[in-house]
Amino acid sequence: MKNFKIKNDYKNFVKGLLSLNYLVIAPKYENGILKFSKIKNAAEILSPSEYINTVSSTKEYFFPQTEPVIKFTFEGKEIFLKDVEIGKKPKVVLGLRPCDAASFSILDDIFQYEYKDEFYFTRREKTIIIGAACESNDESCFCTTTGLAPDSSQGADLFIEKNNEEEYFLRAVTEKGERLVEQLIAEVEELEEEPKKNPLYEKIEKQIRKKIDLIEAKKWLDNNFENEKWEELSSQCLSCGSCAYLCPTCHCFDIVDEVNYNSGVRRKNWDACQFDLFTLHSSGHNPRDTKAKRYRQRVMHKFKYYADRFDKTLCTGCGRCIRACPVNIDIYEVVKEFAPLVEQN
Amino acid sequence: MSRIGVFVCYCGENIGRTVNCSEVTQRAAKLRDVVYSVDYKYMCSDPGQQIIKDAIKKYNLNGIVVASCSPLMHEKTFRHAVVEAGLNPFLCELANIREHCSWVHDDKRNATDKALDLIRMMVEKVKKNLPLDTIKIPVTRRALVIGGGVAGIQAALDIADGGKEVVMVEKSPSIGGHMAQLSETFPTLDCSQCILTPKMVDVNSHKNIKLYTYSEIENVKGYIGNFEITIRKKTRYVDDSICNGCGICIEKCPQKKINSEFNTNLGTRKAIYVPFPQAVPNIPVIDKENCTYFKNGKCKVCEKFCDRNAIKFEQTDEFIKENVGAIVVATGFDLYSIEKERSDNYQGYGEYGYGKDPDIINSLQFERLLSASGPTLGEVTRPSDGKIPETVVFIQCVGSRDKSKGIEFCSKICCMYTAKHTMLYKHKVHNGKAFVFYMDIRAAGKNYDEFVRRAIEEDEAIYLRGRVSRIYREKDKLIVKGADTLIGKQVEIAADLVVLATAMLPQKDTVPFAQKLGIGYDKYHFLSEAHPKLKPIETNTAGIFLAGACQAPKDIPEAVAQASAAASKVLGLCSNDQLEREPYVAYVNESSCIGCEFCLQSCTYSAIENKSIVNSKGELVKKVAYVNKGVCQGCGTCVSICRSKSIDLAGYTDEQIYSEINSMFV
Amino acid sequence: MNSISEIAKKLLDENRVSAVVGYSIGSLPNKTKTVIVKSSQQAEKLIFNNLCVNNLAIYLTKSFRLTTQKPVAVVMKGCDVKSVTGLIQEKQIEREQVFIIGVKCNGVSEDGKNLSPKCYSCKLQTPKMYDILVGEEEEKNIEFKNPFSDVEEFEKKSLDERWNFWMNELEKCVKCYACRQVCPLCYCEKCIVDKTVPRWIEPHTSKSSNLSWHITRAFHLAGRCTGCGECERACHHNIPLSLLNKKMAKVVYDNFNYQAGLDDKAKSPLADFKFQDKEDFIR
Amino acid sequence: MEEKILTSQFEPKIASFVCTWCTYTGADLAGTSRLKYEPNVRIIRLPCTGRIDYNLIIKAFENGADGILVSGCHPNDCHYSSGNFYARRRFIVFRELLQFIGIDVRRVQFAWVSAAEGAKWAKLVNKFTSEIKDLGQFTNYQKIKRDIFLEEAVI
Repeated sequence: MKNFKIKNDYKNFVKGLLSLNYLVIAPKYENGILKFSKIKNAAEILSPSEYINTVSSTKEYFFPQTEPVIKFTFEGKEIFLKDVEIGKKPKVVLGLRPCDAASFSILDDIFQYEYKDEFYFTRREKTIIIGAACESNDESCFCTTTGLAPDSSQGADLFIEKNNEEEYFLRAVTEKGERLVEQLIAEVEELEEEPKKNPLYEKIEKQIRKKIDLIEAKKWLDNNFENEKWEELSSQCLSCGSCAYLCPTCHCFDIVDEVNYNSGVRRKNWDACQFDLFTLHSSGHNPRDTKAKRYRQRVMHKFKYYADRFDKTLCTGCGRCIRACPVNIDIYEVVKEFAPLVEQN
Repeated sequence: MSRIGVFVCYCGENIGRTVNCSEVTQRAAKLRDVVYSVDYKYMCSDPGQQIIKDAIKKYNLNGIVVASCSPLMHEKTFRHAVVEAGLNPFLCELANIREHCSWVHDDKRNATDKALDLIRMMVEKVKKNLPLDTIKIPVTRRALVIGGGVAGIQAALDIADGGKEVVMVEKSPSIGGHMAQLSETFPTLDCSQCILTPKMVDVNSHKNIKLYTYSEIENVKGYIGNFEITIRKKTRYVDDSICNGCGICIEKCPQKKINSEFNTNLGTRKAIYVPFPQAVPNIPVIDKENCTYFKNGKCKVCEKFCDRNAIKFEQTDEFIKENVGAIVVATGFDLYSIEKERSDNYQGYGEYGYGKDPDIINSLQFERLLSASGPTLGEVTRPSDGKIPETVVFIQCVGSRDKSKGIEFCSKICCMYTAKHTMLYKHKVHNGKAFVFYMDIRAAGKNYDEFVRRAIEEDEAIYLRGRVSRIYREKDKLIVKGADTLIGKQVEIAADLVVLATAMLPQKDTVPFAQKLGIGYDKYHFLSEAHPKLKPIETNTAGIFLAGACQAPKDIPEAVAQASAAASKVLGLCSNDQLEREPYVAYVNESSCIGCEFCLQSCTYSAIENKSIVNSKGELVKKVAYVNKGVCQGCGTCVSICRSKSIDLAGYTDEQIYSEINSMFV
Repeated sequence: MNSISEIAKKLLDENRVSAVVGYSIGSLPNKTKTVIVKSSQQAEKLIFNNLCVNNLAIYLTKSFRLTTQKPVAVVMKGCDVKSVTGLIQEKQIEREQVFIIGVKCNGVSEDGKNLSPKCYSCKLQTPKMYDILVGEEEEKNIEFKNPFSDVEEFEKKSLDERWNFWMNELEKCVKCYACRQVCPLCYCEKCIVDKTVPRWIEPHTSKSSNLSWHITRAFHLAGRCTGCGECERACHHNIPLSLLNKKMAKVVYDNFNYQAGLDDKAKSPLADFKFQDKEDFIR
Repeated sequence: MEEKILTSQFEPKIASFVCTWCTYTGADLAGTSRLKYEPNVRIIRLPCTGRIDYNLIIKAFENGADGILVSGCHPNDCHYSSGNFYARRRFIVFRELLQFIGIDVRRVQFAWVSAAEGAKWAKLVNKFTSEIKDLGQFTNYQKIKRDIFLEEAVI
């Protein structure tokens, strides 16, 4: 795959993107919080050095908090179904950190497991993911544990990095990405040689929390469905669900019909396994009736069940759940309770 | 699956004139879940109801919407019809397209569209209606009668004769009310006391009547069939269980010059007194304010002379609880006074000197002057100097029908008693001249107009159609200036006595009293009937009935008739030991109730209690609210207070209201 | 003087409480972790410092509820005790079920740098109700602020400005209901938003259904919220929820002269009335 | 004439929540008295103003109401003694909340209309209707309601 040098600056590159009539989504401060938002002009863009990561992940652009599945209208005594449309404009999601970019390769698996979710994949296909290597980290980051690094381009179509001369360049990861760059010839220039690695990335990698051995973690989980540790680990949990709502890989939803007199819609709304109503049966029985069972589900799903089925961890180490937890439940610390660190040279 | 039938009523022309009923019917047929829709001229008529009954069977309907008049009018009618067709009555709702639509709108297009909206809302509501069972409540088969005037007496006697116990509460020391004060009654001129006293005695001696005089209602709790009444028996300072009414105490009492209320302040009484000689019960009362002992700490003459030791200066108010199933309110009336300083919203009569002249009296005072047992022993003399008045001017409608004074209604009985007054006056003062200023003569009633004609034609009362603009004193005479509108001239009469037929008002403290009972009152504070035509006896609170002038001005026969009607209502209620009630009560969702007790705190009727939920081991799981269905009145305040919506109101559930809101604007 | 961990150890050793809810060192530099200690060996974890911003009253209903036979000990700042008062008032717990380890507090911080907003108008450095008291009060250098100053400031805005402000803020809400979950007074087992018959508040996110939720939340807390600020702290989208809560507190104070969390015998203002309540807005 | 055309362009949708004992009966009386009033109001009958929770009002706005009229018994006249007092408190607080959020509280009118006040009801409906006509459609609220039949999908 090719690499491209950004000719002028990063903002001009974004300007180029906007001129191609893409819907550009990138980290932006809105109402005081940093989140992925629509970029209207290039001046709004933050360069990869200007942020660690956003509060919420990019999943809402592929799997929105609320998504109509089917619409229906009542006309007299008849009911008419109407299909739901998805935004027509092609999108570029720009500036994702490796932990977010990697989430797509994870989510893609689940959204086509047994049944292909057309809403998710239509959006996926229409969207080009441009990742950006991390130029800083914080205490919550633990992407190395999940096999990522500040400069991993997994899941991205294009990836922005700095070479050792502190110049940004684009790494084409997929053909889709390469095709996009080719349309931006005024802004980029193909590099003949593989650029030299910037030492910054290795330095950050070392600052990040030490890598946990997830293979050992899974072994422990395989054998400890029943363990009193679950009670202890979850005792302070308030079932607020912030962890799931902010997680780039959590993908549970609830299906609800909203019906007015003349019309209605069936919606998918985000849901979270930490809520006690999540598994409540209409009979009144709740198989996960305690916080311990629910928290176990969260950890098991992330580090065991998903791995059993897809050979992947349902976690990218982005650290959002750690930052957001109001009672400081730290999933890294939790996993460390039952798995050793990987020896590093 | 809902199968709703819509039945659109023309109400003759009442609805059909403004609402295009056939269009509404056709459009209603197209509404979701409506399987049958039809219109008819009078849906409430027998054939109309038959249409509903037939349709229920033929189309297997499970929800009925009758688009007709107000549910307050005919909901019962249609629900009854629905029952006859085998459907639960609470699966029938009324869309009010008459009172709330056809009668209040002119534009046919708007009214028709609105009617359809109202029907749609009801269709959506009725889909969420649940079949409800009526609630059965035990009935305490005895009654309370409040007020011992002629209406109260009649009601009490009728109920007691019907075999049910009656508790009668009268606030003054004797029963008898205003009728006991009257001289003779129209149109027969028979003696008021002669016809009333036997009834009073009957009340006192009836085995089914428990009489509390000089007592007031302190508190009313409970609901139809199950009222708990607290009666405050005020202190007489005379033990009514010992006193035999010999009257020696009264005779010996040194305090003589106290205005007699019974004699409308025209006579005097002692500090220990019975209001009038025929009082029932014949037990004296000590007037604490005027009693020498209470004022100065010395005297006790009455105690000394009472050989039965019935005088009890240490007595205090007694509180007695009585349980009854029904209440008759017969608190009667009061007269409007023309004075300036007043506690109500009405204006006084400055033009008549605000009633400060002793020779300007009201008609009740004149009754006392005429009464053989009155302060003058039936001699008509004027209060100022005891002279026999040779010219008396009677003025009707003082206060009544006078918007500027704040009273718009007609007091109804004044035309008749004024005519009576002129006659009785003429019979006593043969050379006397009676002038009557009137606005209209309202003498509708059996033998009434004949009576007035007799006053004019035989007893030579001079009737002047017009208002009196001013009364002022010139030496010995009262100059009455007024208009005779029939001859179109101002008239001036030098009178010896002026008698004002002042308006009838409810008793002074009717408002707090009505609030105690939880019944309605109108802007003049007359108590409100549940329906002006069809429920003239009932109040809005089930189990409480009205009799007499507390509801509106009435003459004796009317008051008596209404009292008997109230008695028959009470007897009907007390004829069964349980009563069926509409099941509009709150109920708790125990699975989501968290026991915060907000509903419990806010329930007016204390209908909500705590209930403990225990698991199979008997351990407390949580506490939840529990509604006592017999006590709950179905206001729904608890429903709004409940944050988790764990309490709902049958008949007005969240779902029903939600559905109405959802279909309101389409 | 006893430290919290010593007290906890004693309480657990003497079998007086079934657990001690408190704070321990967090996994991140500016956070403390809440812990529920059930054995005296673990009691040494317990600490108190200026990062202990959480209101632990939440655990009294979320983790224990009436089923506990033995009391639970909780480490509480003056402000947190108000929530306990509210819970007693609303019959969720009984006073005897809680052993309050009161701490004298000199202000806490959410990020290790800035004082938490709630501390500026706090007059309860020493809790009003406790079973044992620890810590020392420092002379406070905090400038006391009118608790309603931001409400009053906000009320100066025009109607449209206010509307636009809230629409922008509420648009961010993703309806995770973390605000509800962390609220010590949102103890309902099934919240109105989880009720489906009927569904007064639609579960999707849109300005209108978000507004409906936030009106509900604010209204349900009117006269009950003690201003602990946990909702706003839990909101990862920084929606100024405290502003709404404070407005409600102000309305209740101005109209009914009532402050939440001070009297466990008082009737909650919205489950109460006075004949002379104002009605100048009623025709 | 011109004014009439202008006002006829906008017919406000007004939801009304009333108690059955006073205002509903009062509205019946307006009918029996053949008093004429504007046809914009849709009444929902409830037993008592105490039953009127704030969420009925929110729901009515969500359903497109331009104005909301809540009415019940005068103080001390409540058939249930005190339901209207609880309601009055609730509305004191709720109104302030609406105002704080930026909703024009002139769109939510509270009134006491007794069973005897048919004329007051008719007058109230007319006055409120004309006030809402002046305020115009409640577009602020109607715009925020997510209508997936009208909105264009972005994402």
